[in-house]
Amino acid sequence: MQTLDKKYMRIGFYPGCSLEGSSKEYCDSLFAVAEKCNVTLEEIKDWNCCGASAAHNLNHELAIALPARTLALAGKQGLTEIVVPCAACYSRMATSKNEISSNVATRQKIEKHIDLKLSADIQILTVFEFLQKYIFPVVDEHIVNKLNQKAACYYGCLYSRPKETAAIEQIENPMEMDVVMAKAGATPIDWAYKTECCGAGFTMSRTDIVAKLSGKIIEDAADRGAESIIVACPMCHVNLDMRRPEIKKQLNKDINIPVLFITQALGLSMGISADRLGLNKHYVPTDKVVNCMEKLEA
Amino acid sequence: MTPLQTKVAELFENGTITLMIGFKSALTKLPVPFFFNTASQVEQLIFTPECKGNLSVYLHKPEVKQAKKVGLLANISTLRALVQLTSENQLGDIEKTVLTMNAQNEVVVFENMDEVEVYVQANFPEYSEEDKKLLEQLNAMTRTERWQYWTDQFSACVKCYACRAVCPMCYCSSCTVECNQPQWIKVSSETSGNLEWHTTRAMHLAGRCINCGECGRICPVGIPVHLLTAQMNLDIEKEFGAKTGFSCHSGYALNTFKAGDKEQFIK
Amino acid sequence: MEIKNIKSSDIPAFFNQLIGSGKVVLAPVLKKSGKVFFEPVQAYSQVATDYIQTGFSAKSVVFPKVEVLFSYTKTEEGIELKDSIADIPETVVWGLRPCDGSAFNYMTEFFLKENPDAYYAARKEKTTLITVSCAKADNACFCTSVDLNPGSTSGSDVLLTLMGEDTYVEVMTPKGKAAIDTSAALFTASEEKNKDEYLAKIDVKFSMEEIKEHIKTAYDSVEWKNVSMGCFGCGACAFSCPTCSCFDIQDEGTQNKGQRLRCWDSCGFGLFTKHNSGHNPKTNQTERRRQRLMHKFKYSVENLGIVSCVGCGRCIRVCPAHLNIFENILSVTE
Amino acid sequence: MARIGVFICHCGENISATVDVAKVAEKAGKLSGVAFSVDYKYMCSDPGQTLIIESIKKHKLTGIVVAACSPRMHEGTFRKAAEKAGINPYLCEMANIREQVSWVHPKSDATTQKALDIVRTLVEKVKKNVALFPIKVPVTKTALVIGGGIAGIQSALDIANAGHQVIMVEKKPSIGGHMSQLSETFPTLDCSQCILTPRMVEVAQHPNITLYTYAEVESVSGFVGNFDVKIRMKAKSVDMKKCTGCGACSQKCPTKKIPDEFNEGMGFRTAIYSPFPQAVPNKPVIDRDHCSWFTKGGKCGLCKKICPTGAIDYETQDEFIDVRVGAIITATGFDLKHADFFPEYGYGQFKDVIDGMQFERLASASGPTAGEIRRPSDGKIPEKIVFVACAGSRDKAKGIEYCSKICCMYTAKHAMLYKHKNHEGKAYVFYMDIRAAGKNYDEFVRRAIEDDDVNYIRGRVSRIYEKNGKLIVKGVDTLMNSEPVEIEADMVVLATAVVANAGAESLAQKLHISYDQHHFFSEAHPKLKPVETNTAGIMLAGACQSAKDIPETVSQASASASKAIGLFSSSEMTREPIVAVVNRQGPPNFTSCTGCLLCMEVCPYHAIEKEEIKDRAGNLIKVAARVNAGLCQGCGTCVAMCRNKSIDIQGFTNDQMMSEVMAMLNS
Amino acid sequence: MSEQFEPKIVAFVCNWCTYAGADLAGTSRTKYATNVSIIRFPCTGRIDFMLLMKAFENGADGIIVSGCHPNDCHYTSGNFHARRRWMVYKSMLDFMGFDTDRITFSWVSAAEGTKWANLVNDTTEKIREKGPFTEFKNLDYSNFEKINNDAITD
Repeated sequence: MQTLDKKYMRIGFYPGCSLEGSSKEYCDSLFAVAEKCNVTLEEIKDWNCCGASAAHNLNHELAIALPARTLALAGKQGLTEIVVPCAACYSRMATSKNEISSNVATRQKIEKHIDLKLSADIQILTVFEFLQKYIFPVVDEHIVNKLNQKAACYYGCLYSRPKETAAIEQIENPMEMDVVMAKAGATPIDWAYKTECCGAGFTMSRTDIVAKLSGKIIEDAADRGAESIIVACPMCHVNLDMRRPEIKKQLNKDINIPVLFITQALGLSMGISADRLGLNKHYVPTDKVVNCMEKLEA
Repeated sequence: MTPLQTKVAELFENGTITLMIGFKSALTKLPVPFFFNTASQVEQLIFTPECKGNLSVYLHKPEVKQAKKVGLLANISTLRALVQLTSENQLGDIEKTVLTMNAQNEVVVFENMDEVEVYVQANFPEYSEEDKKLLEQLNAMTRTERWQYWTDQFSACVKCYACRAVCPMCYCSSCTVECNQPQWIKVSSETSGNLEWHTTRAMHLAGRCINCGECGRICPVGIPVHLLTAQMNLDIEKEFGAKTGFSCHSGYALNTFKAGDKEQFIK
Repeated sequence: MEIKNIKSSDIPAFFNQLIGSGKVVLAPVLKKSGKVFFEPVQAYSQVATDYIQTGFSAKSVVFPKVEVLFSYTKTEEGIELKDSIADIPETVVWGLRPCDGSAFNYMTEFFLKENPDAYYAARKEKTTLITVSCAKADNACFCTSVDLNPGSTSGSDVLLTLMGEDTYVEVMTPKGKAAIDTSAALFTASEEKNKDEYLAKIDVKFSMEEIKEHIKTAYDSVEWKNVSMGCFGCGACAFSCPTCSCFDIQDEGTQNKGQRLRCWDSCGFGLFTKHNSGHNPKTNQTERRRQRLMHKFKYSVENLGIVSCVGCGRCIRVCPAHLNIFENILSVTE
Repeated sequence: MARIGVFICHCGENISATVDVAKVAEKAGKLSGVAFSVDYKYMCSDPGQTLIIESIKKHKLTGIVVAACSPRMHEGTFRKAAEKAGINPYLCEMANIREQVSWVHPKSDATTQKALDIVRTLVEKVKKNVALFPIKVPVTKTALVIGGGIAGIQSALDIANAGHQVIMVEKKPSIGGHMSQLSETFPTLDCSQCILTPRMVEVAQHPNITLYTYAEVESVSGFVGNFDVKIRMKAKSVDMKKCTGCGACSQKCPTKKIPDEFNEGMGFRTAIYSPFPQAVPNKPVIDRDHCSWFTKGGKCGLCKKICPTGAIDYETQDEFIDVRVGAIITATGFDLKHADFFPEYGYGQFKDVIDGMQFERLASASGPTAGEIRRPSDGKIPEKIVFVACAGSRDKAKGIEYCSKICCMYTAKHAMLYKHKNHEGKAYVFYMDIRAAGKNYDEFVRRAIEDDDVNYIRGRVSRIYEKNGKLIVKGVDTLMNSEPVEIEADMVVLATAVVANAGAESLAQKLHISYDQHHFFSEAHPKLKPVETNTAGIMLAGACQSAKDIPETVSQASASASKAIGLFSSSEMTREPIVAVVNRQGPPNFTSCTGCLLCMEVCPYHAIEKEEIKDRAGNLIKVAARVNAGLCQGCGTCVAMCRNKSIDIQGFTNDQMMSEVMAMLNS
Repeated sequence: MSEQFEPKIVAFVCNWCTYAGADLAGTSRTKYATNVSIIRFPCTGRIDFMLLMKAFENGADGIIVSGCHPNDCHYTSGNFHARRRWMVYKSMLDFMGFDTDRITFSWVSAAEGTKWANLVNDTTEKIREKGPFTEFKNLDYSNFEKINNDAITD
């Protein structure tokens, strides 16, 4: 088992806009979990927008340059690994890294733009990669609750596409989050909508499409008896959690399975308080999840 | 007697070796390579930081090949040389016992080349600060400056072939310079012929040179010839990921290829 | 011989005067490598003064590493030959050491005694040697063991010995006189002085007499192997040696144009004695090294009556294996 | 002293129009070593050649340069002429002053000068030329065929029928390969076994064919014409001579529940078994991994008791036989990509998601359902089947970029077979593109679509999952403005990718033939040598080289066979002497080669081997490289690799090339 | 006005692709500069880097090295080996400050007659602009003082 030596362990952290705003609870729960395991996250100083949703539709170079700058700063800060919890940010970061490390010309151009040297070898970790690499080795001693419930892990599109930057092994059938949930004592279910689109692109503009797409997801989860939907992406969370009224209209039935961030779920199993994990910040009440937990005897 | 001397004496007595290649001190205070034939001689055996010489060169001597049971006192570059030579099938017929002193100043006797390989990989040497600096300076020059620098250097060369003589990788029984049908390299030590010799030498050693730096150290006119292969090895490791004197089995970067080798200059 | 005196402070003036006289002047120059080598110079400021011995000897002035004997060009009409002796320049060598100076005695004997060599003759004729005696020595120096000393005048045209304010000038030859006369005003007459206190102290490693005696029987000494196994077989010793005079005649070029060259060679090279058949009478490095040492102390005495080692110590300094000629000579003659 | 003749051709006007041929001839005459120089209108014409022949004799020429067109055009012609004149053909060189001078430059002094430069260059080269003689390599007129599928069978029969010996090695207990498992074959829908089994029998009975089943190639050494092959005969535990193939043993064998490979795991077989009724040879072997005599240590032994001829022998061990063959044909076939490859399709998870080969067995009269298409889970006849073409093929994400080529066709066939057997049933096919570019192929697919109304949907399937007893196939229809589609199916057939045989890589290494990243064997040249490998004498047949259907496989098999037959057409093969040689010297060196053997790896043909030079007493003097002239193709890569010039290549020696460079630049 | 400098350029080409390509340029009567003369090798893998040195030593102002495109080698891998060799050789010469612009490396297939013609013209133009390769030619011993006296320089 890998032992953690703090001296050598410097893990960078890139919040991006969501984790400071709409999905603050994602951020809180992540830190709560890390703290519990004495893992410190070091925020990248002077980080900037990852350019998600807008930049890459408008200007390819800009879309590469924005994340590149953050990566460069991280390098300057002496970081070799950074956690990027937001799926959109992750996708942009990974794409950018992929382009600059595969094409010298681009790299030089970008370096000129951002006027910083790029160190190619910065590892970008998704939240579940982070959990597996740094939390798992020590988590067992901290797990106090069995989260016994059927959990449907929902990955969405940004972790699974495109192949070049996918954070998961079997892009059509991801299992990474399922592993984490099993650790937390839940029963990850096999279902059909793991990587379907939630409609994030239309969150604001076409809520009807969002309702249709997210609806299918929630419905299938329900059909398969899921008691919670686990996500690792602010956009997914917003759509699955906040858009319930529209979804209700769409399906004309009321499904109230709560949607948790993976860090929240893991946090619960580690006995971290629901408030600290920001479970009170959701639209769909999460008490069901909290209640069905079982205390493990030490 | 030092632990090293005791060990070697022991090897003589139990018949493990009949010849020991090591160093002894001389009036000039510089360690001299010496061939010990009996246990009685070993109190002259020394191993100091000044013992920079790469004794593996002597393994190519016919006298040594005949001696069969040979002991060899090796510094890290000598060990690297042994590894590289093994990968080039050059040590097959010699029954050798290799010794070194590790960082803790303990005597290490290697059972076989695999052990040597492991030791080398664990203690793989860096380029010296001085060489790094020199390489930096050279690479910082403009092309014409570099050309001026090297041609001046080469004009000084007298073709004494000391660089070849001390090189453990220059083991060819007859060297290219000795091929005279056709005459690949001019015999006269005139600048373009010298350039020809040094380019050829560097090309033949690129990806094989184990960076012991001896050739540069001993050049009587002070040409830093070792920089050529040092730079080549850097490039080759960067391009093809091949390290020299690192594995007894690993291939040589220039007799293999990848279909995807990337280059910028072939139109 | 004539004895003169010059103010040490006037030496630069004298030197620059020599350059003014339109001759090529070779003098010791300190190189980046930290070694000192002879090189044509334009002003005294370039000249190194604080050195024990130059990396290479001055022999290349009379015996260049590559001597173009003649060159040819083939034309429609026929073949044009060009002999190069005419192009040899008047040269002054400044600041060589007494040992090197005396080395020229041997070289001259070797090249001119029987069937004199025109190229050497011409070069020697046009060369003036202005020697500077040694105030310092290192542990490779052993001139005193070969019947020379840090103040020997033998072979030089002029010998300068620095004595603080003054510099003691021994003018040995007309060529020397001519050199002095380029700035006669700077030189004053002087009485004979004892140089000893200004010369380096070099202890005697062996008695030449004994060596000459014992070496007669040294050929079969078992020690040769011990002292030579370390030899890598390079030419560093021979090429840096002031008296090594082996050469190899090479034709370079195409059938249309080219030249015949005389190139330095060394008895230390395996190729030196290799026959076309592939057979090599000198089968190993021990035999080759024995040849070199025996030549210095025995064969050259037999052939030309001169010990051809002048104790300059270069071969010791440049040897990649740090082999030490006088140590070795001692052990093989014990 | 060389006496070179120079012959300048006008090529009518082609050369003389821009090159002053007379001047070139005159100048060339003055070159040192040139004894005779002349220009003539057509050197390649009969009088031209006669001129050359006569001059060679008259002037006792030691070599000639013909300055005319490209050597690629007439080198052969003039070398023959030289031979007629009694000098070695390789003492003739051509200076290309037409394609590379007169045709590309205007009439000018520069043009004439260039022509002269080239002539001079070749004169200097030819001075260094030496007489070369064709290389003869003895040929053993026996072929080894590895693999007893349709490819192997075809090659073996062709070669055997041409009157040469053939040794066939098949690793399974019976020959027949995948074709024997197929139900019907496209585009004719005729029964596979009906056309295959007669040929299997023919192989077994052919006087020129030695068949080794349940055997594998252990090692291969040697080279073209002379391969030494060690074959491992796996212990069958049944004496083939005594066994009559009555089958009593298999009926009685108590270990009955072993998944049947022949039926792709959809049926069962016994521990002592012969894979299928028409097997050749139709005699059983004992599967020692399952037989309780071996697994439970001497239990049972029933078969031995009941065997009427006492053919059962539990003691037999693997045996090895050594054979020498002149040519090797690899026909090791393919595999289908299997389970766990498509977690999202639930292969291996849902019983009723099967692959194409399993469907073949379901549709085959000799299959587990006797030809009725029933789904594995409950034996019900499916009302709706979804066929997924390109299940893995042409899918970077799955690591297989290539097209498996046969899926489009057999999927259409499957759909048809299903429809023919269940007229009410519904068949859907998800596809990327339809690749039916064979004779009567597209018509076949159209029939499936139009006559048997199979429902073709252009799009990928993203996921298959079970929902209330049905298999939900979720995909997209890219022709219906990319509408997502969901089909509730009873059974799904995945046309999984065709991949190289599991053992392909290790076999390739034994044979020293190269293979691509997917472990398919590489042909020597993609266009011009599609059936040879880069190891002379080893040919490829069938799907071991790339996915193929039966007709293509058979034609390649026959092509390989013809290559072998060609090789066997004489007892010696003759090769161009343009090969590399390692120099030889007198003692003490013997050769300047130092035996670093770094050249061995550069040789694309494995023509360089390690040679141990020994003295009379047999003591090793030195190790050196040696070129096998039988294998060397003369690229010379080793020559440029060799540091001390110990290897040189005849016809392009270092001495020749250097002289050319010198001469080219020194007018 | 002095007449323009006509560089001497040697082309080292493989027999199967570039040589055939050059033939094609001929058969299609594509005109190009006379400055380049071809030396035919069996394969780019055969081309010894030392021959390039020799060419420069004997007065070449420029060199073309050309063979089959990757994957098209008649001998399957000669050009791949050559490519590595040239990669190392070039960076070696660059490190020595050698004017590697005087060597043009190219892949010209048997079908690319026009490419060959252009290659020849472009290279000739480039070298003509650069002028004679004096940098290298000056190394040669023309005057004797030089070699005698610079016996030792730094």
